[in-house]
Amino acid sequence: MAIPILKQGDTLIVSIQAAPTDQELLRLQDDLADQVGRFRSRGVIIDVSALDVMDSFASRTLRGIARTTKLRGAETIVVGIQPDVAFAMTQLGLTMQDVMTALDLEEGLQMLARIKEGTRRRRE
Amino acid sequence: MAIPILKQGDTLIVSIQAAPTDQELLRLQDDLADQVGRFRSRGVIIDVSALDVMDSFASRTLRGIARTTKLRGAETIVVGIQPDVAFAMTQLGLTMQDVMTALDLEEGLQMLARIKEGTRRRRE
Amino acid sequence: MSSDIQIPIDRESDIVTARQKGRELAAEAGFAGSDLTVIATAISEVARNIVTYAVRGEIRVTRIQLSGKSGIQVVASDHGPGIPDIALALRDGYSTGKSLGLGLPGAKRLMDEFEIASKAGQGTTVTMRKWTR
Amino acid sequence: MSSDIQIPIDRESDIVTARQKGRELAAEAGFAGSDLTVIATAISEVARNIVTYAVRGEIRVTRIQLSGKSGIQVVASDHGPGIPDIALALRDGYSTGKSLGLGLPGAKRLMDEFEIASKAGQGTTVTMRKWTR
Ligand SMILES: Nc1ncnc2c1ncn2[C@@H]1O[C@H](COP(=O)(O)OP(=O)(O)O)[C@@H](O)[C@H]1O
Ligand SMILES: Nc1ncnc2c1ncn2[C@@H]1O[C@H](COP(=O)(O)OP(=O)(O)O)[C@@H](O)[C@H]1O
Repeated sequence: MAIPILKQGDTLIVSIQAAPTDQELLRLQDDLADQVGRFRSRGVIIDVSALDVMDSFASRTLRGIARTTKLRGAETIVVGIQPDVAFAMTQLGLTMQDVMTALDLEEGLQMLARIKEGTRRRRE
Repeated sequence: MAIPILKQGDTLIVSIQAAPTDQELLRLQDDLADQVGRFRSRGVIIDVSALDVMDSFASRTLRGIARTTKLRGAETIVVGIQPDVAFAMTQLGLTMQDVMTALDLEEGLQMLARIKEGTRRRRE
Repeated sequence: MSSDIQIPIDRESDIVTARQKGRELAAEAGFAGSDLTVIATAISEVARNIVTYAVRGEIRVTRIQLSGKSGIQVVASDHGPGIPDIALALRDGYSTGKSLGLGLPGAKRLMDEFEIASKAGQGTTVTMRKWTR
Repeated sequence: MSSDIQIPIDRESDIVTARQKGRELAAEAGFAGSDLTVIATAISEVARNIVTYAVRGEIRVTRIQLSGKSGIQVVASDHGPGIPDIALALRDGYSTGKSLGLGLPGAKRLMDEFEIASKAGQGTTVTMRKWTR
């Protein structure tokens, strides 16, 4: 079953349910790469607050999604990592390097807005 | 055969066809370094939408081009990485770190405009 | 209230079943809060290794008591190819597959006790324990 | 409809031929969408290694069937210098050339099965398989 992708302005929002399978996550990666182009999205938010566990497999997959959408011109932000899940991830040794994270959907959207704004100002 | 470079204002635009050879890519790197200086270009856009595959060699070459033009004062943005290509690149382990990417030529030009805008404000 | 559960592992969805049932039994055994997630995460890692490297096997979770302390024991066993070099497999970042190589060393960090027994061609048994504090 | 193709590799342009023909055969074998690009990318990496390290060799792509599943096999072989330490060559970032060192470990991640056989001074054979889902 495909994981649904919601479009909100220039942002795509995905809410990952309980325990997606390997196939569903790969399909999501494919679908996002596709839709970022179709809708000219600049950001992707992946809400993982429903995940009971973030194991090394799930974490690797999210990193893959972030890298793929980046190659298509959109930033990915993972939101909603629960405190207990974050604690267990740290013990396990997972760092989510190079994946941006925010507290929740609202913070994630704000972060994306700042990034867009930043590309406009910052840089050199 | 040399890969053609189009000049549009202060931007150079290159469209890479199907499968450039090693020699052609190295020559392109040279030519870009040269023309960025000659035309005082501020940005380079490389459109790779015609590439069937982005392997580790092509990716390393693009990174090389981005670094070279940067040293000459121009930002390089790679545009047009197709969804399937982005997916395969990620599986392969390629990240295009430190190379800017945008969806297509239009987004790439906008990104360059924002970067210039940013640099101008900082100088004022 | 059960004190022992056994979950056959032979497809991806069994990984989720194992960690959910393991979490329930851990709660019954007196664990709470982040300990439950820590235990579920460790189970998830060893269960995924069964699916990936041994195709099928089982996870057994048991409540244990020892000289006044109580806790939980997780045994993940399979008759897969086995692990030729256990010390190497326990190294952070070492993977013969496509993954991060954090499963075994990470599960070891998550639990209080951790042992691997494996014989090439015969299979692998990972035993992990955690005690309530 | 062919079930086997063989592409001699001895210059850069052969790399492109190999990945294009490989993609066609993979499509005939029932692969679609991003799988085709994934297979073409893996072929590109091993073909480039032949040109870079062994000067010449060949790529053979075959449709395969095994106990109900079907897929594709890619064999890249050469009589070049060989790979002295295969485990090292499979490590991300390891390269004796000027490149990224992602070719072999990356191709392994792209495919379902991956083996290297090599003897110093005699050559290298990389065998990769992918199954339709
Ligand atoms: N049940 C098992 N059967 C056979 N080999 C295993 C098993 N579990 C782990 N291994 C081996 O140990 C290595 C390290 O495992 P792990 O630390 O979990 O990392 P990963 O699963 O990411 O590869 C694996 O790559 C695999 O070679
Ligand atoms: N066909 C080959 N013949 C000899 N050596 C090879 C061959 N393919 C790969 N190698 C060796 O393995 C190393 C790693 O290969 P790879 O992962 O593809 O990285 P890269 O090609 O970027 O160096 C190479 O640097 C080279 O030393």
